[in-house]
Amino acid sequence: MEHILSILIFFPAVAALMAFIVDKDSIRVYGITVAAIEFVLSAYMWYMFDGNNAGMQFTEFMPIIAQYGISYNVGIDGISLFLIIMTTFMTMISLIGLTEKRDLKNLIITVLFLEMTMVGVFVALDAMIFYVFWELSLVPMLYIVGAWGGNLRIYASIKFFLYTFLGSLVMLVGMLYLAYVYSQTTGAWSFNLMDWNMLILPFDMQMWLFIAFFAGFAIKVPMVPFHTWLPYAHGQAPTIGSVILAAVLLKMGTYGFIRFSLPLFPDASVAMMIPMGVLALIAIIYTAMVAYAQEDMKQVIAYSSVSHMGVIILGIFALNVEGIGGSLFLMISHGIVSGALFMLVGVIYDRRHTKMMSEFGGLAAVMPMYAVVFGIMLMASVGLPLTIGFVGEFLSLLGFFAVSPILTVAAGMTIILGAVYMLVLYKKTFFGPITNPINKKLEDIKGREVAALVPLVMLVVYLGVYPKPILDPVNNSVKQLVQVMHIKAITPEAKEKIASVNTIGEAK
Amino acid sequence: MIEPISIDLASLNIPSLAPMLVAIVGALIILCIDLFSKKLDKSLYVMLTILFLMIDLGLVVGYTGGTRGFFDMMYVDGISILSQIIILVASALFILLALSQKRFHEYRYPEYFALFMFMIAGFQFMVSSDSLILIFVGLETSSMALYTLIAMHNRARSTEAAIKYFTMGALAAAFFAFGSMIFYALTGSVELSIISEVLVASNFDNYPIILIGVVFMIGALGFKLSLVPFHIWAPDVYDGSSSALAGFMSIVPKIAGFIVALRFFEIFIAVENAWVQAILYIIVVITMTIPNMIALVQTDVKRMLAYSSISHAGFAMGAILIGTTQATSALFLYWILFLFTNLGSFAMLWVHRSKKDVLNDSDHPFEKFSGLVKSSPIAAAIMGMFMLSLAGVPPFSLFWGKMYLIGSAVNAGYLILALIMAVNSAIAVYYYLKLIVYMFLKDPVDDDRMVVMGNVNTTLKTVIGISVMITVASIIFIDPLLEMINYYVQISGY
Amino acid sequence: MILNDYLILSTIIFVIGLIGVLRRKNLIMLFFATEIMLNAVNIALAAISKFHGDLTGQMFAFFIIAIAASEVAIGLGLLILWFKRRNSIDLDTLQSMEG
Amino acid sequence: MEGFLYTALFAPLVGSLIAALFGNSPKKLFVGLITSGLLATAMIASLILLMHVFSTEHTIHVTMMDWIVIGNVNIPFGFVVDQVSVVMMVVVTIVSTMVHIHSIGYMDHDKGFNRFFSYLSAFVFSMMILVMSDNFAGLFIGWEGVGLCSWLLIGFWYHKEDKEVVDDMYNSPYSTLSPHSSISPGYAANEAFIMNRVADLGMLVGIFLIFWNIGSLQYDVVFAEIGNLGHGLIVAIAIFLFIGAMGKSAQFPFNAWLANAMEGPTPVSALIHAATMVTAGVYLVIRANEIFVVVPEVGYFIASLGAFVAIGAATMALVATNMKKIIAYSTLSQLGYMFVAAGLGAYWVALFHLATHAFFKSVLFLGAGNVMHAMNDEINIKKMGGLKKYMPHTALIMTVASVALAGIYPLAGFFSKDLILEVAFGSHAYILWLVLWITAGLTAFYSFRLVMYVFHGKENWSHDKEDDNYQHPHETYPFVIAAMAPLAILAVSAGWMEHSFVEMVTKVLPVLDIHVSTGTFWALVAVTSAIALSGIAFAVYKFNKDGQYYGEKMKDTFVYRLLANQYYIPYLMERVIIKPYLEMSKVSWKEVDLKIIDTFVDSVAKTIYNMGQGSRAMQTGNLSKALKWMTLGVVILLLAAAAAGNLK
Repeated sequence: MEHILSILIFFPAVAALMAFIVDKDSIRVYGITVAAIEFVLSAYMWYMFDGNNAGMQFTEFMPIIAQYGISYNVGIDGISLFLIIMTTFMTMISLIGLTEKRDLKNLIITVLFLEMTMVGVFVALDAMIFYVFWELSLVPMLYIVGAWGGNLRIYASIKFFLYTFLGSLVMLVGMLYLAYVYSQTTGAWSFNLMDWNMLILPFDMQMWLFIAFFAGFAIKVPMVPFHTWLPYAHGQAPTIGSVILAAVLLKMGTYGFIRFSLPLFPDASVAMMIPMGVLALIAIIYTAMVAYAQEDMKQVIAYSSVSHMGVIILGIFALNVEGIGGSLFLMISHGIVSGALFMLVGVIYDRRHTKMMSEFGGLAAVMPMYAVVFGIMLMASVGLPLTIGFVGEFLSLLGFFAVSPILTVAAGMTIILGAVYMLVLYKKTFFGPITNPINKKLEDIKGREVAALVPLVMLVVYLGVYPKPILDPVNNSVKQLVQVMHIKAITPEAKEKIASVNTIGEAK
Repeated sequence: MIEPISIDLASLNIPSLAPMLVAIVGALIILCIDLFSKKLDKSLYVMLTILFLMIDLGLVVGYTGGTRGFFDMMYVDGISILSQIIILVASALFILLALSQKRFHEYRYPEYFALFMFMIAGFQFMVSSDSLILIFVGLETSSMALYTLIAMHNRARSTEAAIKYFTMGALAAAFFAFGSMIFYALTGSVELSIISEVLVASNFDNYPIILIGVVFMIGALGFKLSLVPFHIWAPDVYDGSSSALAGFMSIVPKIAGFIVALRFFEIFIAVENAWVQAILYIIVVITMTIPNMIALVQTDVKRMLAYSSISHAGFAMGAILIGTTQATSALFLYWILFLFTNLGSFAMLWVHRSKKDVLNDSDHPFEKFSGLVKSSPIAAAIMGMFMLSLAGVPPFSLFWGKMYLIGSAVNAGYLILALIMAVNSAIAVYYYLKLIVYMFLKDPVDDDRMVVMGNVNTTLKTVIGISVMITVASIIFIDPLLEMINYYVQISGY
Repeated sequence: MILNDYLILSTIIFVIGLIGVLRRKNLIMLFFATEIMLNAVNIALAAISKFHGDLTGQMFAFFIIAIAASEVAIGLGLLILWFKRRNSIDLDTLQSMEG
Repeated sequence: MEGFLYTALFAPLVGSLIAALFGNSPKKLFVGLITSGLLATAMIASLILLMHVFSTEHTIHVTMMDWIVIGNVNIPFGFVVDQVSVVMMVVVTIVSTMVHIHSIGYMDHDKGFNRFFSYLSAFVFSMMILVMSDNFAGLFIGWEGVGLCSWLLIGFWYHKEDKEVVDDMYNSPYSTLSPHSSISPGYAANEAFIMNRVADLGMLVGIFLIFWNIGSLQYDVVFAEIGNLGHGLIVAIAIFLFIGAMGKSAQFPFNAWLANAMEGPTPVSALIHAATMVTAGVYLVIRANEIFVVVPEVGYFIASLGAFVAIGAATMALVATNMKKIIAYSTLSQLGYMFVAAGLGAYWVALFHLATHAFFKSVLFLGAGNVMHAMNDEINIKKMGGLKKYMPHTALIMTVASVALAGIYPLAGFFSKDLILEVAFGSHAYILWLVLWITAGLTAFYSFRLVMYVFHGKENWSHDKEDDNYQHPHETYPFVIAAMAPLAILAVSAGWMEHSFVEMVTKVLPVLDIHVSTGTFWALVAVTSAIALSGIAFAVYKFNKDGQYYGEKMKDTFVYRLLANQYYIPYLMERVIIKPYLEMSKVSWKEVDLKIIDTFVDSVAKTIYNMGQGSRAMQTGNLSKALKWMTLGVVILLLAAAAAGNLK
């Protein structure tokens, strides 16, 4: 049991290596089985997870480069737990729904490697290990987008790789500097996050380091104006690529903010609340508008995820339990919903080989099941209560309301603008008469597609009605996080601010 | 009437000299064997060479004598031993590439291997002395052997490469001589340690003259280390010589050069001479950046790798600029990891070498590799790994070198330098990815001039296998490696 | 003559050699120019060693002479190799690689 | 009693889910029957609860389970049945049961039969949550839920294509004279949803304010604490909550969606857009009366807006020939009445009018449904006429309902509506009273204009099959009439229960403290009834005299066009909001995102690449150039050295 996390990380990788031997006609089953086992493992981990313990669990420690304080150090708490489960789950689902034909074997092997890196990112407690997985995750994605993508695939994949790589290198320098500071203060080298949390840094240093980490995370999230790689990546990627990219890879950035920026640089975070809020606000409104202008269904959803990630950022920088917890929940829900939406677009793309809305219209008549599922996901995406989308959005906005009512009201536009672009997409695609004769004999979703989509629908509703299983552990860990920030904050203003946004009756 | 001077043999400290002697004797033996029988296969010579190198290595590792020897000509300290180890291991691995599938002109001559070992001896002298004379001699010995080796590849462009290298080398030699002359004039000695003492004692009077001396030394060393603007030779020479030799050149001569540079610049870095630091800073930055940019636009993989090696040399030179102990260790760590990665990638090129003269007579145009994953996935995957490693993508070996080097920069307060290094690695990713894109994302071009895997055999596979192991599993032995490096660096007080 | 004169002389010769290196298009002349530079250094070394009154300088000079000699040997070898291929020793013929 | 509560709440959900199972299969009658049956059970449960609350006077409060619990947030699924909510429950269930039954007849030829009932029951479920929830978050769930269902139901006939907007007043979807209620069902549905979302944001903000200042969203806690807050804060809360109410109740400026929502099937209009959902806003104000009581200025604003909407809507109804839009506008106008009452603090009056209005308005719509059904979906009242003898029951019911609407003694409308006028007068809001008084007259007039056009006069349609406006009107199924009957009866009799009603609801709602002397009271009754009657009389007289109301030259007047074009509000919205937003979006994509941000990112890469091309020139491959480079390097360094040397 104490090695469950290592198993979770390396099982997919080993399986991927062994997959080279598996015959390419049986590879799909192999892939699905492996992903399923991985998911079961993660579910088992959840079962063993002690929800009342806010600290790190299942930790493992093994020095790697002792002289430089780098060690293999993993563990999870309420913050990372569900991101891991979501990762394994979405990987499994996307493999089930996989309709790609061309060199399937390579694709599945790549996806399994990708799964390793994704899990690794969420369990790593050592900055260097985190960085290793963080960077490594780019490679499989590059291959997926570049090899199975559309016409611009190479441009898209390279852009994605270079952009994120540049950002994270700046972050690397930040990490190294932080380690240096640690060695200066304690005399020992360490990249261990737990050790770093002991550090109390002067304010300007916090600011600089915050910016360094920001470079890495903001590009990954992506936050406007660093988002332009995303539409290309999504637009060109094959369905499975988009699903995983939207569901998991984007979350790494926001997770990074929660895991690193907040506890390590509390004062800087407090100082950046409003600036980050403004950036998030721009992301929310601006990209919602851009999404409305799109003609390609997939692009709409791509931009919509940028918009939703804005809400997540907003929630994180509310710096209160409601906001951070809400944004964590929103990460899960957005992962599921956007993943499902990309899958749905993939369904129609497989049938018609186009994603242009102008090509469609009146699909509800020919593909009723499809229309229903799409409708449910749409409602979840616009955050209708009792769907998974509402809880996170509500809490994030609620949280940030304590920081700045004005910004929150502006950011609340998301529930309007989101409805606008999604409903218009739905109307253009599903309503009206069937203009294009080719669409008259489209067949409804079936078999594999149903198998992939139904669990998602059930989750969307279940977690919308009963989010408690996720919110409880999150609540504990986030509470602790906020306490840590409050304790570590050096300036009284920051302390006061953190306290005030977490108490009733002080919202101004 | 001169009274006889008696020299105690012990004072010579012969063991300090023994390794080079082994190399030289080995070379002579090979030549003698050739006298007896003409029709011996290259494999014999290769193995002999490796054997002698092993003995050599053994003597180096096992060396326990004092640092000085042979009228203080020899100066065998930690870094010299360390660098000799690197030189010998690298040479042993690279010479294995001679056992390729195709037969190449140069390997028919035993002289090739003899020269090879003379060259090694030369490098060993370079790194294990602080007397400018011996350094000069070693440098020239090795260089001239190298010129010949390049030329022996017997194609028009290899001769051209040799001539270019030779001519510029001659100029560099002149610079070196002039530089050392100036220091001799100023201090009356050619031993760096004494020079340093005298300069410090005299508190650097005749400052301008000193700087002029430094300038000429920079010119000479810059040529060896291919620092901009003394790097012009590098791409052409790499291009002209066989991939095997090109890879060798990207590693071994440079490490020798680095040791000399380390010993020399230490004089000024130690006293934090602002001018030298500034100049080095500038040189390091442009050496990292400009070749990086030129590499972006290359159409031939080998030439691209040539530029990338220049840029990597710039990185390593950064360590000398920083000058802390950690930086020095970082330099060695970086270079060892770089050694294996570059060995691997050049070996991969060597594997794809064909006698056919392909597109616009460059041996390895990118098109040659397009869709390689379809025809030979393993080869593509391996090459991809080497590229990622060069790009500094974790967990592949070179990342750790980069990380440690940048770390040392950060720790020494060179934050800007660290950022520039980071940005440069980001730029570099593009051209490494370019090859990956060709191999994985593009479809094969059917063109019979594009022969892949034409030159592969077990030996090459073994060599590549070794470097793959080290590139992938590096994370495991970074720690012991660092330990060893730190040990040697600390005992030699850098 | 005092030391400085020798140094100046050597510098002048060195510069002459350098200019030769830069200007000459004929490879042989180029090699000669490098020889000149090295010998310029030799002069200086000899003078300095006299000035300092130790033999190191002269020793160095001898080494340089030896090295110069071997350089010529190698250089001419390569030159011949090239001449066989191109029937020319003009260094503008060596331009097959660039960029 | 909790059992009844859960029955009332979940029976509709069960029905909806059962119906959903057959969503895509062809019409199954039992689906309609089951859902109606379950609705009936819900209705009975509600009635029992009503009896219980009425007799025992103690309310039922249950907490089913936690919903969102994190940090300071603790939101359960809690439900309360008190005097107010039980009234709503009863009204909702009664109307919806009847509508369900009616729909079995109305939708019998529709291939979406099963789907329809699934949606309809889902709506009822959401509405029940809305009224029964014991906290604002739960209210918000229902609030959005009804929004979703109304989206589904308005867009029920999604397959219709978009009509293009033309200037011709008689065909433009933006005018009330055209046969088209809106551009298309899909469009209307989205419009309704999005407009409501705008208002919901306001409500959400209100909820946030409440939470961060009180720390809970439970009604009881909030209403207990509300007094301790600063006045400004309470004003803010009240305003934001009311913005939400404006959206749902289609108050100006959110009024446009209601008229367009008439694209939906007529039973839907009856249930959602007349009886229940649109009154949710009023319910919110009544529910949160503790908040609004504290800030009378907001209340007065609400009242004024209500009066404004009341007359505005009534005027639009005057000229409309689109039958459903006439009724829709009368609904809007009546909602205005309710807000006047609520705004002036007469919450129980508002609730009372809400109830009575639910009855007569829904039955009116259902009647309209029958007519359209009989005239195969003809919607222009001028193309009807003389239907009295073909569908007598419908005619009777609709006439009764219209009388009730007009507020003639002793029908339901009289009691509630007069009360509102009395309130307005009593609280010295004479202008409001005047406005409402006039509106009463207009109401009477347009209702009977409709009745006359539809049921009396000559037949503006032909019996022969060749003719393009051939019609074969016929009375609908008896069970449909049977379903309408109870509503009609309530429309007549609901007013008689005033006293028991008052007695019950004033347990939770403030009692009326307006004092008008008996004389004034009777005077008011007189004038109100007078204007109502005269309105009716005029309608009847004018029609019998010259078969129509507005002469040709009158139709050219600006006022007529203004009213027919709904005060040009749709045009305004299109020009000021929809089009500009689309333009801005296009700009921010094509110009900002692609041309500025992305181009910048790429140009960075390109610059570096070009620098590579540039510095490549260094590598000429010419030996003597190379040598020059080396020398140059040395020379530059020498110069630098010289410079530094001199410095020292």
